Amino acid sequence: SEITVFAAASTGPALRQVAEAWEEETGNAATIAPAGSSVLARQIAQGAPADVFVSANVDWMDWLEERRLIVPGSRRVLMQNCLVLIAHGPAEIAPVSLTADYDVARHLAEGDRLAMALVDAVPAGIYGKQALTSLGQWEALASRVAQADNVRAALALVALGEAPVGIVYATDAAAEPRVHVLGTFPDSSHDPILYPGAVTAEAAAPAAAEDFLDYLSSDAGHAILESHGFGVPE
Amino acid sequence: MSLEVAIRHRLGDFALDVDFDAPAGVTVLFGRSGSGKTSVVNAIAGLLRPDAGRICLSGRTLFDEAQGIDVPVHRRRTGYVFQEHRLFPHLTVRENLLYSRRVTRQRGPGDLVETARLLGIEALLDRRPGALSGGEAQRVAIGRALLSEPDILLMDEPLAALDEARKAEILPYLERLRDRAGLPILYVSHNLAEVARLANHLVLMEAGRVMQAGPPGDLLSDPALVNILGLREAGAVIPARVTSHAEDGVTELAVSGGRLFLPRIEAAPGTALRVRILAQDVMIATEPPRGISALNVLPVEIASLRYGGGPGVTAQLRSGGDMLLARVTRRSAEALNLAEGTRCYAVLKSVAVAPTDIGGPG
Amino acid sequence: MSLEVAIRHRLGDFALDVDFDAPAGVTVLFGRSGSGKTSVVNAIAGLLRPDAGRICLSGRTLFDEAQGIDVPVHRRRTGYVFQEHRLFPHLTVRENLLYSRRVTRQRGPGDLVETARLLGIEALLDRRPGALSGGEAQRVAIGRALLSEPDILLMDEPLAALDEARKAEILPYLERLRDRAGLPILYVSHNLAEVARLANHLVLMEAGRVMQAGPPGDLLSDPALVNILGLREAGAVIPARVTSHAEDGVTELAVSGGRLFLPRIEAAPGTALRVRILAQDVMIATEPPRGISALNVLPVEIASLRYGGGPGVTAQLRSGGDMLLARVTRRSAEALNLAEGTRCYAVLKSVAVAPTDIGGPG
Amino acid sequence: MTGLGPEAWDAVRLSLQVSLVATMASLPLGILVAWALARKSFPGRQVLNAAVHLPLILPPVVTGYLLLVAFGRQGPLGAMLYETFGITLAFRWTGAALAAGIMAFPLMVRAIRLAFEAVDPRLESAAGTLGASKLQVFTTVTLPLVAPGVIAGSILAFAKAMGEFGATITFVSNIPGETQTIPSAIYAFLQVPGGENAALTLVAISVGIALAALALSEWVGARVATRIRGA
Amino acid sequence: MTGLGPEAWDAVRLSLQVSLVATMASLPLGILVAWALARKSFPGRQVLNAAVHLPLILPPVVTGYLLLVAFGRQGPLGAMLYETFGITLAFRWTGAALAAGIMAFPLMVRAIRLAFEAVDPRLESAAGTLGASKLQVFTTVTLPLVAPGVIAGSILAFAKAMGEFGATITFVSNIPGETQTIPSAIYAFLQVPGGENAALTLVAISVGIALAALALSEWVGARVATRIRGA
Ligand SMILES: Nc1ncnc2c1ncn2[C@@H]1O[C@H](COP(=O)(O)OP(=O)(O)OP(=O)(O)O)[C@@H](O)[C@H]1O
Ligand SMILES: Nc1ncnc2c1ncn2[C@@H]1O[C@H](COP(=O)(O)OP(=O)(O)OP(=O)(O)O)[C@@H](O)[C@H]1O
Ligand code: MOO
Ligand SMILES: [Mg+2]
Ligand SMILES: [Mg+2]
Repeated sequence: SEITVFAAASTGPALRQVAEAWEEETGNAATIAPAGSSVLARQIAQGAPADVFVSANVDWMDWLEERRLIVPGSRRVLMQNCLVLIAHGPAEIAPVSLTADYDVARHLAEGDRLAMALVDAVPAGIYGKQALTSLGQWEALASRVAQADNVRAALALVALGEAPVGIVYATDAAAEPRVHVLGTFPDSSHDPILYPGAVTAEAAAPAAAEDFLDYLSSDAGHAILESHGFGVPE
Repeated sequence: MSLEVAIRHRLGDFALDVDFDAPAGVTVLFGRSGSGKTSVVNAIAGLLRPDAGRICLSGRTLFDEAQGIDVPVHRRRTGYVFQEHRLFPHLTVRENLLYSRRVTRQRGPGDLVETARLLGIEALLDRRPGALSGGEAQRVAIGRALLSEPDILLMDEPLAALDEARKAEILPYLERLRDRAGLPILYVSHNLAEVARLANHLVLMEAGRVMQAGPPGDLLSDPALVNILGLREAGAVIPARVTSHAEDGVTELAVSGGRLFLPRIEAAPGTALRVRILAQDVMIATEPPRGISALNVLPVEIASLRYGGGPGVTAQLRSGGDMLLARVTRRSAEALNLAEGTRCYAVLKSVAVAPTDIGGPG
Repeated sequence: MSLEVAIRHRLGDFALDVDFDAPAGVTVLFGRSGSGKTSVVNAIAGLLRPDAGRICLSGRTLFDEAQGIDVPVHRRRTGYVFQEHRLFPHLTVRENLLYSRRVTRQRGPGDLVETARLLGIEALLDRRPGALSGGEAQRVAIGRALLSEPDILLMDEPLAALDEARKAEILPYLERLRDRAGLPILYVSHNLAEVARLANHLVLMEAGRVMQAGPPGDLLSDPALVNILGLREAGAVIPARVTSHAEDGVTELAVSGGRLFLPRIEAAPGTALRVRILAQDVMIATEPPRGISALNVLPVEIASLRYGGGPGVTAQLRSGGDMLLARVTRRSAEALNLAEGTRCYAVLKSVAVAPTDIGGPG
Repeated sequence: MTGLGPEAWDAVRLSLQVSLVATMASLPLGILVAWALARKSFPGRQVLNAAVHLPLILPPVVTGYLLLVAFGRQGPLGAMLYETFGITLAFRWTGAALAAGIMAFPLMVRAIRLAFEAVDPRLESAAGTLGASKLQVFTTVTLPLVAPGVIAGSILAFAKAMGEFGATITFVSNIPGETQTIPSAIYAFLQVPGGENAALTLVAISVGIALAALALSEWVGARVATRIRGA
Repeated sequence: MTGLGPEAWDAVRLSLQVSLVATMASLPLGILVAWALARKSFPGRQVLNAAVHLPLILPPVVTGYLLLVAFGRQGPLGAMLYETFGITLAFRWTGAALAAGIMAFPLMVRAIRLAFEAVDPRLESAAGTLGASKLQVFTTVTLPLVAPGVIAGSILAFAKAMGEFGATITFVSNIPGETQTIPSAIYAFLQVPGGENAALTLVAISVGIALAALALSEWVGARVATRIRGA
């Protein structure tokens, strides 16, 4: 049978590779439809033909769950991510763990900007704001942040050198040769970065959908996700 | 077939208030620039909605403000030749000519090829209006209106842009149209030669009003109107009948006051005609002239003498049942002792009654 | 001041190939619809770039294909009255009239108020062109060109849309322009009365070529051109001089063949004039006529008799040093025994030499 | 061949289909609305004018969101269409065409409207006197004379439809083979590391198609214009 | 008052400023390009035409990305502008205006171009014979006659600038008070559950502004048109 997976855009390629492996193994077919989590969640609420939803944050999955739009019990955490501080150019020193002592602002000359995703709207931005706040540096930096509409756009700002530093997911930083990681924000500095998945309430092929999620949680699935830089639940 | 127009309309400062009937045949609207001629024609065609009044064509009410009748433009069947040609730029000359047929899906008696030949536009049929000269465009516009098989032809100075030779070709065709099936024509013109030739009825307009209306014979020979019409153009239009054609090419006509000899006219003996005799082409002689090239001498009696401010005198001459007009100098009038009632002779050169001044009976 | 034009150009099937010089004064381009008149004028104004040739105005080369000279339109200083008025729709009549002044920032001698009064458009100054009648728009276009203080006036049938009364007002003004400061005028016309009155030089065009060019007196009295010009319009233009004004309003003129008596002409004794005498207004008498209202009788000798196909004969009459033309019927010619060399009398009604046919010396 | 997978080629095919259908299907309405705005005065004229311009004023995501709310299967219009005609727009290529058509509509209407305003009404009166009804005047005189504007409007609309992204992805999502147009595919590629090259290839294809359409329209437009000028 | 914070009001003010500047600043160039495309044939005409249409064809993010590459501080044009004139566009409201102007440019040019094509060249010749140089013909005859098209083009551009989002946020990001326009703010509200109401309030404000501009342009346009028709 065929399923459609509504996937947060940043998870798209990883999920597609998983889907190919899953198709090979089961003979089912999975179509990955990538878009912003908010867009996908609203579309599911409007009866979109999705069997599976993979969200980039917990809020939109909660929002669907409240509305009974996902199959109870099918929800699970599929993967995890880390938040990193990146800088333009090739690596000079090894990445460190960021603490309150690490002065992010020292990378910013007069007029320079810190690239982040939208700090009140997009998950990567929200996590980044939490992290900077817990490190006690948000106050100082708030007015110097350039907020991109998604985390990839923030990455692009740093890759192009328009912003000397930025805050993105580890997965993004790993694949972009024009940036290097200065340091990783401690998990404790922000809410856990979790990607929940669930079968939608109106799934046309709920069994296959469940099976796809299971495959994602299997070792084979984990291997693929890890190859894309995601962390996987214990 | 007749047209009744009685309308009022305001355009800015200009007030149009006209009331005239046009009998069958050609009615000429004559008046100075800005006197409202185009506005009247537009009202008849339905392009201008008068503030008040009525327009009837052959018993059909086209417009009646009081009754709320306003026949839409395309049902009025008026063939309108505009002052500016208004050809369709995206269509070829041929397509312009056949436009009416295309939209009404009617094929009337008019023939494209014949009309084009008459108007001298056969060679232009595949061009577009942008590639025509001024006169060519106007001829195409005339053809387009003719081929629309209208109930009335509205022509707003259609020949102004044409040369005499071309006019001389088109006028007889319009006359044939007028005579055949009695197609009424409302014709705006500045040119009294055209008026005299074509008009069965003349409407003189001034400043939005009808000054005078009636048969052109009466109006053109009205000494009171000489100043309005222009000195050069005053003259009489009198009925005549073809009696015979001589071998030397002279045609003999009978008029109420005698005989006229004209260069050959292509009309069978017995045909009724109208001839126009300009006041300035008539001389008065107190004895029958001899040894002179003028073929036409009519015995007349002086009906009235009207002295203007200048050196000229307008004499109204009774010739049989008709009136002729003559312009002579005061000096001549005195030298010849002219007075009302004087019996004398009207001398006119045969060729002064020119071909373009001969019209059918209407 | 003179204009030299020698150009060749192709427009589709139409080939223009003209070569003429226009001396100072008014040159009339005369020819049938489609003969290329507008194209020539466009070339002079710089709106049509000829394929080859030269155009010089008063020694200034406006165009020379060989030398690669092509003076831009706005530097040619040609005042162009177009066949269609081409008024600027977004400007008022006043702004249209003053347009040239606005762009050239020059204030010439022409006066807005005077020009507007002359053209009868004072009341329209604040309107826009969309609210004008056809003739009104054309008058504004004339005023606009006049007020541009050009080196030459190019007028493409400027008076076609105007009534006789209005024409009669505007023509003298054009004459004054022509005479004052010698503004050359190139004038396209279908109307031979205008031609005879205004032209110092006449260029006859046919099918893109110059058929004949020369002084209008010569061309109009050339019996060979009678057919081209139209029978009604043929006639002579002869020089005359005012000798005296009589109390009864008659002005006496001297011509080479004798004296002419005309309704009062406003010109001082001694003034040189030209008078036009249409062939059809001349009668031939073998003995001096008596008791007749015609004041003008000139002794003449028949220089040539030209028989056409029809019943008419064109006689060229030697009157002093000038030639007159007369149209008579074949029948009359035979009755009077006319032949080359016959001495006889030309009879013309004084009023037949009409005011609009009298021009300055040019 | 270009390193693009079959999904990307699907996106190219789909974008063409969506843009063509959006342009063609909205053209009659576009002409009608442009004509009404240019020539008629009627109650609600300003409201119509505002409505036509709305997709331009609103951020595309908002338009997409409003479309989703109205035409989704739960939405009032969507439910009605489905129950009455069995038509589903949401998450279908037809929905993508609707979104593209709506986003392109103001451009189309403006271009055509300007052309209507430039037609000399005296030519239309002349046609009336020759017996043409209002409708015939419209089809035989007005419409041919506005042809350059119609061409310009259509090509603008087509180009806009080819580039439309925000409203489309918000309304019909980004389902490969069904609603994933070129811009959506580009978006998907740009969301992932290393996707830039594939994205650029798609950009090039999209630009190529639109420019070919543009060149064609210029050519046709020039021919029509010469016809109208009448050489 | 409406539950909108000061940041949202900043966005309203900024959007107005950005859209107005974008429209006004691009108008002279828009008129020039429209004129050249309508009237001139020169080498590169088709290239210019294609370039003008590009922002319409490309997904906005791509346009934004290209702007970033070209006009960013590291970009060749951006560096040149900074070194020569001290102008920085990246992360500035001026950059937002540039993005909005470029996105709106094809709409502006098309509308004005159509108007140029409708001007009767015979009127321009007439002006030439009256002594007007090419430039004077342009300013005194052509330009007044294309005024309705210029108005239409400007209002389209303004409306588009008010709604532009993708290229703007990609090029200059979202910096409250500096580059956060109404569409950026709306987008941010829509990303979080429950943000719809605030988003809709902003939508309403944006629509209100654009419709006021639209009504104004209709009014001015109608006056200009009557003047030209000449009553
Ligand atoms: N673009 C064109 N293609 C082909 N022929 C053309 C084109 N433009 C004009 N002509 C032809 O050139 C000839 C000359 O035109 P022009 O306008 O100079 O004539 P005209 O003497 O002014 O005539 P009219 O008295 O009717 O205004 C006409 O026969 C016309 O048909
Ligand atoms: N929109 C308008 N506003 C004010 N006056 C107008 C308007 N349109 C026409 N007129 C005036 O109405 C009068 C009549 O115009 P109309 O066109 O009927 O004249 P006409 O007799 O055809 O003149 P012509 O012989 O010059 O063509 C003119 O004096 C004109 O100035
Ligand atoms: O994948 Mo997202 O929707 O950029 O957080
Ligand atoms: Mg008129
Ligand atoms: Mg001409």
